Amino acid sequence: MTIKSDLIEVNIGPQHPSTHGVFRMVALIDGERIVDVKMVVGYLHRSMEKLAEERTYTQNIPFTDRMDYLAAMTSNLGYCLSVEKLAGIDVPERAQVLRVIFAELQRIASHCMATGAFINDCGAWQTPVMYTFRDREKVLDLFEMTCGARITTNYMRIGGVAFDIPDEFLPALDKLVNDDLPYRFEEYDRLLVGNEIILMRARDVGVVTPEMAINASLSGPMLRSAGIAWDLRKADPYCGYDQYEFDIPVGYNGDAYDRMVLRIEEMKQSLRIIRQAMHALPSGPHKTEVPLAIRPPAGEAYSRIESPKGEIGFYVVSDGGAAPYRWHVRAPSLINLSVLKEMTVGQTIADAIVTLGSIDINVGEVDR
Amino acid sequence: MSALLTIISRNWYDIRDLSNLSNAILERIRDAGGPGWLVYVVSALLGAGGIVAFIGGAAIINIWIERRVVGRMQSRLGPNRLGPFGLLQPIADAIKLMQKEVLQPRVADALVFSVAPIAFTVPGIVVLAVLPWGRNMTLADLDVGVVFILAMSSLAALAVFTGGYGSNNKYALFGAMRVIAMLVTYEIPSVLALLGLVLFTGTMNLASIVLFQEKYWLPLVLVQPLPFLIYFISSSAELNRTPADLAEAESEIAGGYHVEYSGMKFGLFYAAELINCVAISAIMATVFLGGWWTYKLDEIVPGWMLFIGKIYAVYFLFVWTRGTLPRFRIDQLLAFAWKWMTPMAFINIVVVAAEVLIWTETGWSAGLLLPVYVAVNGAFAVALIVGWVRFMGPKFSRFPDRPRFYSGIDVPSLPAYRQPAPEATGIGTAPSSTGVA
Amino acid sequence: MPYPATVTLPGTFVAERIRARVPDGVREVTDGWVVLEPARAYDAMAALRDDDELDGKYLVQLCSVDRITHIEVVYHFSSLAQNHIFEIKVPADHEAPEVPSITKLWIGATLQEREVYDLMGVRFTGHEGLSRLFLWDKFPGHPLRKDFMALPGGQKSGLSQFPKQVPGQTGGEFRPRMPGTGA
Amino acid sequence: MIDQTAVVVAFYVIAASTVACALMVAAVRNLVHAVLFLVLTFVGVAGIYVVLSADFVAVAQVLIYAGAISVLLTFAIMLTPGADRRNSETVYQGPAFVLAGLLLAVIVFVVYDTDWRIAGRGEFAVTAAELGRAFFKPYIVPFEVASVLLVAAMVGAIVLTREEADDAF
Repeated sequence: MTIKSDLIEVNIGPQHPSTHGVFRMVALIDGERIVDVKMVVGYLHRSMEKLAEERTYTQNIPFTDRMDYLAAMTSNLGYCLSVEKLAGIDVPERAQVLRVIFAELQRIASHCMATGAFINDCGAWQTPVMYTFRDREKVLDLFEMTCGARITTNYMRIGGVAFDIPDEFLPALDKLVNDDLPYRFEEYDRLLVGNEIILMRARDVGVVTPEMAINASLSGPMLRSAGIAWDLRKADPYCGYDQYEFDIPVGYNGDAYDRMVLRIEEMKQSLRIIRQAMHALPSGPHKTEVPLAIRPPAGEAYSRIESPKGEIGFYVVSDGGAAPYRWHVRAPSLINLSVLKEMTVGQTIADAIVTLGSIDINVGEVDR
Repeated sequence: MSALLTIISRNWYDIRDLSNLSNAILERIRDAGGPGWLVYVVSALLGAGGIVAFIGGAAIINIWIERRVVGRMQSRLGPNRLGPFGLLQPIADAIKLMQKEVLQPRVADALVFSVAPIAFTVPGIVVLAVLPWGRNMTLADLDVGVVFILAMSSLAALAVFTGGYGSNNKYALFGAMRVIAMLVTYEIPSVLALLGLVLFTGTMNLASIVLFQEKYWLPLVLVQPLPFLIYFISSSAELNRTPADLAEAESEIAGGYHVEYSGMKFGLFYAAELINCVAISAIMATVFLGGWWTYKLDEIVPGWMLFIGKIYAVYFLFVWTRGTLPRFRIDQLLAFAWKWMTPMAFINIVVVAAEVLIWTETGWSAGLLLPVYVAVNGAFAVALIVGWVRFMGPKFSRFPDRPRFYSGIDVPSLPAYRQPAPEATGIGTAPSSTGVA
Repeated sequence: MPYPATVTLPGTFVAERIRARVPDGVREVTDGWVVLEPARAYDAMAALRDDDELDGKYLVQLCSVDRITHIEVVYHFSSLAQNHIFEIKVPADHEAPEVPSITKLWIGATLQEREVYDLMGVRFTGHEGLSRLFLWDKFPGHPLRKDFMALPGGQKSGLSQFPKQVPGQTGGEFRPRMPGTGA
Repeated sequence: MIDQTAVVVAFYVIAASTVACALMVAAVRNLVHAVLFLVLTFVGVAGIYVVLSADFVAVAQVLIYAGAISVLLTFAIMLTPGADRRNSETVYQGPAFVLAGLLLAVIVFVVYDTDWRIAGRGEFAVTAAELGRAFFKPYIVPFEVASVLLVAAMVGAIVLTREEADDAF
């Protein structure tokens, strides 16, 4: 005997505590079960790709800050790499290493945020968020020390980085990666990884199979949680990532829990990279001198890096002018949302929230 | 010390037992020739006034405690600006809430919407009336106090349902239905947990339960550890506190039953939640921790102060769990109650009944039996919990918890997820079947 | 220790493989990319996905460029197993661009095609539920086109008036529809 | 302790409000409102029990009827397809009136026909203990029969609602 019930359409978002910004899911539910999901985005659309067509290449760097505002450094880096690829600019050695350090610090900061917010979506009453924010703040302190900004860093430049690091940076970084963060990550392990309630809530929730992950162009932790050892830092090394020793953590069954554990492990791997990069930091210029209004030759370039959210790619088309003719961003947050329906249909509302939290979208990047 | 005690206890203002104070007032009335009903009314008003004053203070102080304690747990300070240690912050919040416009959705069920917060506040207050605050300090000394508090706590959930339904909001309705489901589920283990206690003490009168603990020098939590745990968990579900705050589930249904409330109506919900929490803490302090009795300490320190101290000790447990644990899913929570707590409570009742039978039939002395019972019940509770988790617990798909590590990329060659239709051609004739493999 | 980096497949090789399966699928070959025949684009892309050498199972990205004379939709495909990447372009008419949808082949194309439709106006035939992704349904024009500002009322480049303020264009899902304005 | 007049006043006040609530249960169109008035009625009945100094019965009334039965009614309403906020006209109105009238007639008849006598003893000191003794000494057989009946009902409900091999949760 089954009980017939009316289907209810529920708007989850755009004003909802756990949609991580102005993201809207229209869920058709049967009791607590989700029958259909439609996603509505665009509340934060700023038409960056159009705006960039009337600005010089350097002026476009702040736009990349505002895309994934939780991982501004990696967005900066991806954009600068694409312009450098287009214009054939060499980057000094020191700048390469600095880029690696800041990209990995940014990965730690972003994964801290993702992990904390994910546990918050699981229903913890702000405690994990506060813990992870505490560590994220320490990373942001380093950003502030270097470039004066914490969130929208605008640090990478075409041909290098904007500023060289200050003298007190390296001791602070050393303290952070050798004293503070390893202990914190152990704490996350103890608090979160073996937590029975999180196991109950996140195991087998939002499962992505490897075939589906590849077919849906997923990237980053979403792809790796499905059991695919793919990391652009290994596959297509940029900024000299091939010189560092680190491992790709890979999940087993592509569920929300795997993604959470994966992020914690990736933070540890980032620490490894930073430690190596700190010791390999050469002296020299931090920037190649390029004209402010750089005019790359006509052509096109697609360059991609591994941002915390996944593969962020920049497709830049130049007509020889000072402004890009066309500038397209492959936003990992948007593309990772492709499987939202496949992941959530058949689950309860609570699971859908957990799933959405585990995707780790950033609406600034989804909408651009 | 004894001289001090005599000084204190000789006078009507003996703070150890506030009933002396009311007795003195009542005697004054009687001496002045006041009618009998006036004495009755005045004594009722005195007690009620005391309880309401306590609740008013508690509602304010509890917010502060909760925010400070959780703040410390979250490695931050909590409110610390307004007043000493931020003590005035809740008052400022209350003033803000009162000033806010009370919005009511146009499609809401006006009467139900307005009555719900008030109805939600009542049970928590009423429960405090039947509790023994000191040796003679019980406002309404009900013979069926235990059943009364259970009845009242079930009414609170109904008020929550009323609010959720009256809001005419989908989220609120979700919250309401979750409350109802949880009420049906968690009423049973909490009743059964207290039933074991009633069996053991042989009375449903809360004051008598405290006196029982005083007589045998034994806080009942020692002899009944499993009901303590069961009652704690099920009442945290009834109170809508994490890990069982499914009815308001901020991250899922955005506040649940009180999503449409604003201003002081919301404030009432908020305050009533805290009051209910204090009430449940007080019940647990009374029946499990000995209420106002604390060995010989209650002869020096006023019993009601000890009682309040115990209330806040239990309240700290609630705050602790709230600051620590994530939330269950609704089906997991209900399954937990039905598959874990209810059977355990039943088993516990059988055990307690056997113990009571041994006690009454053999007539052995309590000094001999009770330590044995303490040991047996403690071991039994541990064995039951461990065994139940081992054999009946949820079976996770136990993949290795740690991710695998690859030093390079390694992607297996996988079949395509979506199979194209074989006769596919170009524009206009793209296949219509999805063909998902 | 260096690892083999991603190989960018030359256009000639890609074209050769595609031609082996779909003989009339390729229109033009350059060093960096292959331009497909729009009418055979779906088959060609199905072929490059299932081809053992190309193995383009991973759709890296999908975007569009307004080339004034035509609009081209740019695809980057990648094989994660063989670690290479290659680029495919499908030209479309500038006034009424129409390109076969590949959502039947890649789930990941669903949102990207909607984005391209939204911002560039390329209609993807065969896409179920092709609707605007970011902008509201009644938004006039497609902003990433180079002639976007020349669209309504003869406006030229440089936005002097927000499109919603134009009478008769009170679109938008959150606004009450005005009677008599055609909205 | 309580004055006799106060008891009488309380009885009539509670009785009047109970009857009013019971009337509202029948009168309101909204089913959920009806359930809420029913809860008030139950509480009122409990108040009458209190006036009769049957405190255990009163508290049990609140616990079981106001707490549990009303929740079940709420569930029933929520799970009934077509139970709108506005209860619509149904064809069963006429028969229901007739049935209710018959029931009323029976009750009135019983009330008038019963020989109401004042019990020749005072109130119980502890009603709960007295009730327990009554259940387990003289009325043990009806009590056990009732419990067996409830178990049978419960098993029946489980059998009726069990879904075959559904691993829903």
